[in-house]
Amino acid sequence: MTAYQQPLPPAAELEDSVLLQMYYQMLRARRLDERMWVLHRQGKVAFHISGIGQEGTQIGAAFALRKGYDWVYPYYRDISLVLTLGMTPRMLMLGLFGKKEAVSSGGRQMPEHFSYRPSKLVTISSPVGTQIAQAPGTAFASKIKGSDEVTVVCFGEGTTSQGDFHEGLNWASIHKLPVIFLCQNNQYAISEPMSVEMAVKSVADRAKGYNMVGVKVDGNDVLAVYDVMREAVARARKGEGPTLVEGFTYRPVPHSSDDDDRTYRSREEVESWKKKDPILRFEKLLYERKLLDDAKKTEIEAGIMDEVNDATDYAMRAPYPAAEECLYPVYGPLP
Amino acid sequence: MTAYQQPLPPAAELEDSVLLQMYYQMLRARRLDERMWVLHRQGKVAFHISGIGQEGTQIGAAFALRKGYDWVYPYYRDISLVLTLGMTPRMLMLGLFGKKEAVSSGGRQMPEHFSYRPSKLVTISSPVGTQIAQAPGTAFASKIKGSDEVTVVCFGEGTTSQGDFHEGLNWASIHKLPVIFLCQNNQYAISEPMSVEMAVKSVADRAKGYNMVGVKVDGNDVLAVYDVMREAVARARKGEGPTLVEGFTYRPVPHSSDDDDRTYRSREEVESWKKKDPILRFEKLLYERKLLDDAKKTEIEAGIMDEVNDATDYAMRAPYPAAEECLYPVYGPLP
Amino acid sequence: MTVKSIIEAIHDTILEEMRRDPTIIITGEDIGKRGGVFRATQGLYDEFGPMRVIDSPLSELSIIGTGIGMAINGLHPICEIQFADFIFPAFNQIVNEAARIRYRSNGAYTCPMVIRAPYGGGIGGGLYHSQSVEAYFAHVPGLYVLAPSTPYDAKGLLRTALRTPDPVLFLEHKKTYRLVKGEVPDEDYLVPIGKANVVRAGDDLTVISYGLMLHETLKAAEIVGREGISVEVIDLRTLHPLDKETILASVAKTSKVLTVHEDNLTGGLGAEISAIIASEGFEDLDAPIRRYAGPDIPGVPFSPPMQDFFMPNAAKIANQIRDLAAY
Amino acid sequence: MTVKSIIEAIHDTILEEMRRDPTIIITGEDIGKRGGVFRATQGLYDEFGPMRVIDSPLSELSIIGTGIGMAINGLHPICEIQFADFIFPAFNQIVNEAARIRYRSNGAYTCPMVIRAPYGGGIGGGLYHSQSVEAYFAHVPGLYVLAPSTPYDAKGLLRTALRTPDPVLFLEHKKTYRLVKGEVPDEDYLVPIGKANVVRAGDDLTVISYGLMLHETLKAAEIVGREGISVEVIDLRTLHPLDKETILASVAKTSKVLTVHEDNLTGGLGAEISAIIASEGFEDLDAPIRRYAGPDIPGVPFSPPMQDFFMPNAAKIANQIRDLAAY
Ligand SMILES: Cc1ncc(C[n+]2csc(CCOP(=O)(O)OP(=O)(O)O)c2C)c(N)n1
Ligand SMILES: Cc1ncc(C[n+]2csc(CCOP(=O)(O)OP(=O)(O)O)c2C)c(N)n1
Ligand SMILES: [Mg+2]
Ligand SMILES: [Mg+2]
Repeated sequence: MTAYQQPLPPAAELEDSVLLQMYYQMLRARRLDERMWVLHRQGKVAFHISGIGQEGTQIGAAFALRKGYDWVYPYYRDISLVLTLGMTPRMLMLGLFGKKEAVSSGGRQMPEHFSYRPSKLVTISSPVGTQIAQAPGTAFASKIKGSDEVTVVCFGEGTTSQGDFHEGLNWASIHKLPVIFLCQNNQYAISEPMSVEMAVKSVADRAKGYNMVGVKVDGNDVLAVYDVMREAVARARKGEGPTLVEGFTYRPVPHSSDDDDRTYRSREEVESWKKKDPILRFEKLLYERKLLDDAKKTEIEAGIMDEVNDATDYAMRAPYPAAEECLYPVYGPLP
Repeated sequence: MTAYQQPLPPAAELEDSVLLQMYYQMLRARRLDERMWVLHRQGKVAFHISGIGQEGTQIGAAFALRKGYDWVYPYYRDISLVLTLGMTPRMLMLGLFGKKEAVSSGGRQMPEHFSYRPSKLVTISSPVGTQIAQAPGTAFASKIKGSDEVTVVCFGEGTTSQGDFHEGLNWASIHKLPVIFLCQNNQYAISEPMSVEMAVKSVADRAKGYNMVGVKVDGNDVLAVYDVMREAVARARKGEGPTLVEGFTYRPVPHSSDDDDRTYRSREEVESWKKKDPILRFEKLLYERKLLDDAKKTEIEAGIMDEVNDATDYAMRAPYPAAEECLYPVYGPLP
Repeated sequence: MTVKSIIEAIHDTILEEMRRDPTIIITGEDIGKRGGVFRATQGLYDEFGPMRVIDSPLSELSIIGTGIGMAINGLHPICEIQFADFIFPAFNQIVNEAARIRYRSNGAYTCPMVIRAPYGGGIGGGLYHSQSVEAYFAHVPGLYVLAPSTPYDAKGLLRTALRTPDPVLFLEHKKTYRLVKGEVPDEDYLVPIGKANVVRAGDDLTVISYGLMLHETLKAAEIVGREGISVEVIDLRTLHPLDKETILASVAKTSKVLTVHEDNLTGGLGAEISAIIASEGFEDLDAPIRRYAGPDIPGVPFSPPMQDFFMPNAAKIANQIRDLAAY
Repeated sequence: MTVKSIIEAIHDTILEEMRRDPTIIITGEDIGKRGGVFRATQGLYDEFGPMRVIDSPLSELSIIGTGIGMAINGLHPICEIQFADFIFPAFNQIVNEAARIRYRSNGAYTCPMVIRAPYGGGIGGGLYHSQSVEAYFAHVPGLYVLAPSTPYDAKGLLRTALRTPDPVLFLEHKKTYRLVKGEVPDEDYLVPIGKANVVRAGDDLTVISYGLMLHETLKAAEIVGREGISVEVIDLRTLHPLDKETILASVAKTSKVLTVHEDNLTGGLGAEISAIIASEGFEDLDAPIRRYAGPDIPGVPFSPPMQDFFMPNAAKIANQIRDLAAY
């Protein structure tokens, strides 16, 4: 796929090639993610946490950013986001297996704990929410340096209950920092529905407590997310302050490979949301616009499966780190 | 002063005797507080943190509560609140000197770290905000027990930046708990004005992020606060959920005896707010309504000064704890 | 007597204690319908309903904060932290608040609560699902820290904790949950807080451990036993406050000590144990006090070879024992 | 050379380093116009303005969180925690985040930052303005913990900290701020991280301490010196990682050791020091390793008699020394 140049126009004016790139990114992330589930079911890997269903929100956001220029604090479901911003299927597969060559952490962290400095994807941890208090600092540094970099930080709706969320949004709004808080609201925090996580009906409502712009958008509509993010990014870049964006979506798979979601939600609910799948939806649009047909789709799928197979094979063959590597790096050189 | 019975009617219908009790409580707290500053200036005590200027908010709140029935998490400025709810000037003076008999902590804690179980005043610490995450638990327990106790928790506006604030309001709103968050907005957190603490113009706006009722009231108008609190308490008691009340007021004295407020605000600003003093204002009203005249005022002042002198003398003469008492109580009996 | 796993023993104790004492409630993430990510609360929601089995928002600070507020108002809450790694947002509420309520109010208020937290590595959890957090809390006066290693102790200690008028941090090694099984009496019994257990008697040296490592230590003792080294093994059970008497009595008998834990070496539990012995059991010592522990790195890595390198195990402990025995 | 107090040395170092290095910024509560509640940042706001001297909201978690985010993006932040007692809301950000960023990203990201925190008792601060928090952090791989006791070391160590590519917790004993004065060179110099200082040579026994207690120890050494007991005194300066070499060399020389700190005994720094010596210096020891510390209670009480009882001082340390010397 050829590269595109930022800034891009609003969704209605996007070139066909860009729309097709969006589609490709969504589909590639989906197929890679599915393969990861398969590898888990085959007992080949120990753990997987998935981004399936959230590709609409993530790809919409990714295309609104200047790749490698803007800072991104991803979260563990951001497979399609990090792939779009420069990580490769091999990198992610290496991480899944905990292989030495895995760029995120060289096998130190669990899978899907993304980090990739060339893409300014900042290292994340498992305790949820910590990144929300950090991102404003990164945005503040951009401001101090006089750079128009924007910082995006991702998290789920359950995570908005953490103190870190409150304190991060407070900082960002006080200093009008160029940071976008992207909440991927998949309606569950593991087993807990929104009703036991918060009293507001929409995460975007939380922005009001900070005098911040809060926008709720259909997270399964990649172009709608793109437009909302595009505006938020433009505002941030111009120094007009932060935005809380809520991409409303669904997680059609269990929380992680350790979860059994039948204990807390009905199969009917899951099936009904599967019909609203962001990829199906976008595919329909592309068919309607005649950008895609069955032949073209088969071709794209084939290319993607090659990538997925390559990544899988590569990662499976790649060596583990040596045991003693675990001892480093704890500290850098002292002055 | 004779005791009053809760529930009391709205401010407009309050009996004269109750209004005079309010006045007495405000004035007594003020005089006691002033004496504490004097003792500090005389080098007789090491530290004082004051409630001067906030009597309107505190007394308005106190009269809306069922004394000894409702739970209260005070904060360090709540001198008039805790006096109204059952602590005595002697108790507070003993605490100021760190004497053995001091009920709050037997001299373990710094002055103004109130605790008095007979009045259901819950022990507080110095790290600000922790009580905001605890109060919903106390209210939850009332609900579980089927009691219509209400819990009130006090704090300053600066403290609303802490994660504890967010998490406490989140719990309370999710479970519609009988708890009232009483923010005493004196416009400064030590030296920091509201503009560096938050991006909202009013703390009450923060309630929106929790789908909670938020009310801003003139904290120097004791009756206005009383009415707002009275309604909040009634709602809570009926199981209709929590309220965030913001009493907008001012701190005309330094943050504490360690502070020098000339480094961060003008004398003009302080003087202009001194003119809005809640006691002066209430006094004027009582004069207008002919509930108070100079003779009556002199009499009340004299009675109060007796109390203040008695408390001072008593506390000064009272013994310190024995050194070894510091070793207890760490744990209770094991089963 | 029934044979149970540790997770079963914990589950059953919570259930029975909640039936016995209506002031006990439980709160935490996913403990309701989901029954907890480790199933410790399975079925409780159905029996006790949402007023006693409370799915908390995703916020550890307020899981503990709310628990404190409940304890103040007459309840005895159990607060579940989903993984011990996630207890740090609540550090202030535990250390500055729960542990000090009795002291700072001069006894007027107390804070009876049990904080349950699955801890420990060896399960592929990487940096943030493997931590041993005991040392941070074994430094906090006013807080008990317990870490059972058997179903019997898990039940007896949890029951004691739920009848104790002070905050208790109850650490459950998640790798032992289903791995370790044992007999559990059907009748009511308590295991005392503050008492270690000499689980194997021996003469040549003493190994002091707890949790998963206790089991690795027992295996190691078995191995070296066949080589003629007689090892006494102490299971601490209570990590704070430590049972000095049992520790010192064993040192008086064997004159050599090794401490074993999974937490990193520096500032770990082995330090306090060593210090007690070096001060109060010095004259009984015939050899340096050895500590064997996880390396001083910021967590247990995910990748299998690195995780294996990190985790102490029977073979490595056996080597440490041989070494010390030969001193 | 100029004679300065510790607070002056710290103030001047921040000022000079901020002039030298434009990536250094400082944030915390009341550090702007107010110049900090201890005046450590007096005048800085006027010189550097609100983009480099940033009054933070009242929220420690995000003082550190923001600092981490800044460090990620090329700055070297100084984060001031107004009192060490209030560092716990930020515990998660320090322990789970700052200290692990290098490790978890396999070196791709680093987190250079200095967290300054006034700690310690004896100033009438009661439970929550007197705490010694070092032990919690001296257990965290990836984090340096420094605690200077003189203006010279305060300056040299703070300067080193501000040139170190990893997070540093810089603990300043608030009672020493104005009490302790000393000569400070005008030229640029560094005091190395990880090196203890033998501040007094002696033969009979070694006392190891830091912060305010170092000064009480020196007074005690003076007192017992007149009685003929020759005391070697070590000022740790770096509390994590500890300077084993200096400690063990001194033990090899004197054969007797006493550790002194104000933090409560159990799980305090004395434990790790004792454990190191009991393991690696055992053969040099002629006496039990003694620890002298604050009692195991939940904080330094406010009331003067109780505060005095809590705080170790020269007279009490002298007694401990006499006792150990007589062993
Ligand atoms: C501080 C912390 N507490 C608990 C967990 C365990 N946990 C992992 S993901 C998760 C749910 C997160 O929900 P949400 O924020 O909605 O994100 P989602 O997984 O739904 O995308 C929980 C409770 C954690 N990782 N960190
Ligand atoms: C966690 C914590 N951080 C810092 C402090 C130091 N401190 C004491 S009071 C205060 C300001 C509080 O401001 P606000 O909440 O507005 O209450 P006010 O004192 O104005 O009534 C600060 C920063 C503290 N006590 N606790
Ligand atoms: Mg979610
Ligand atoms: Mg204020």
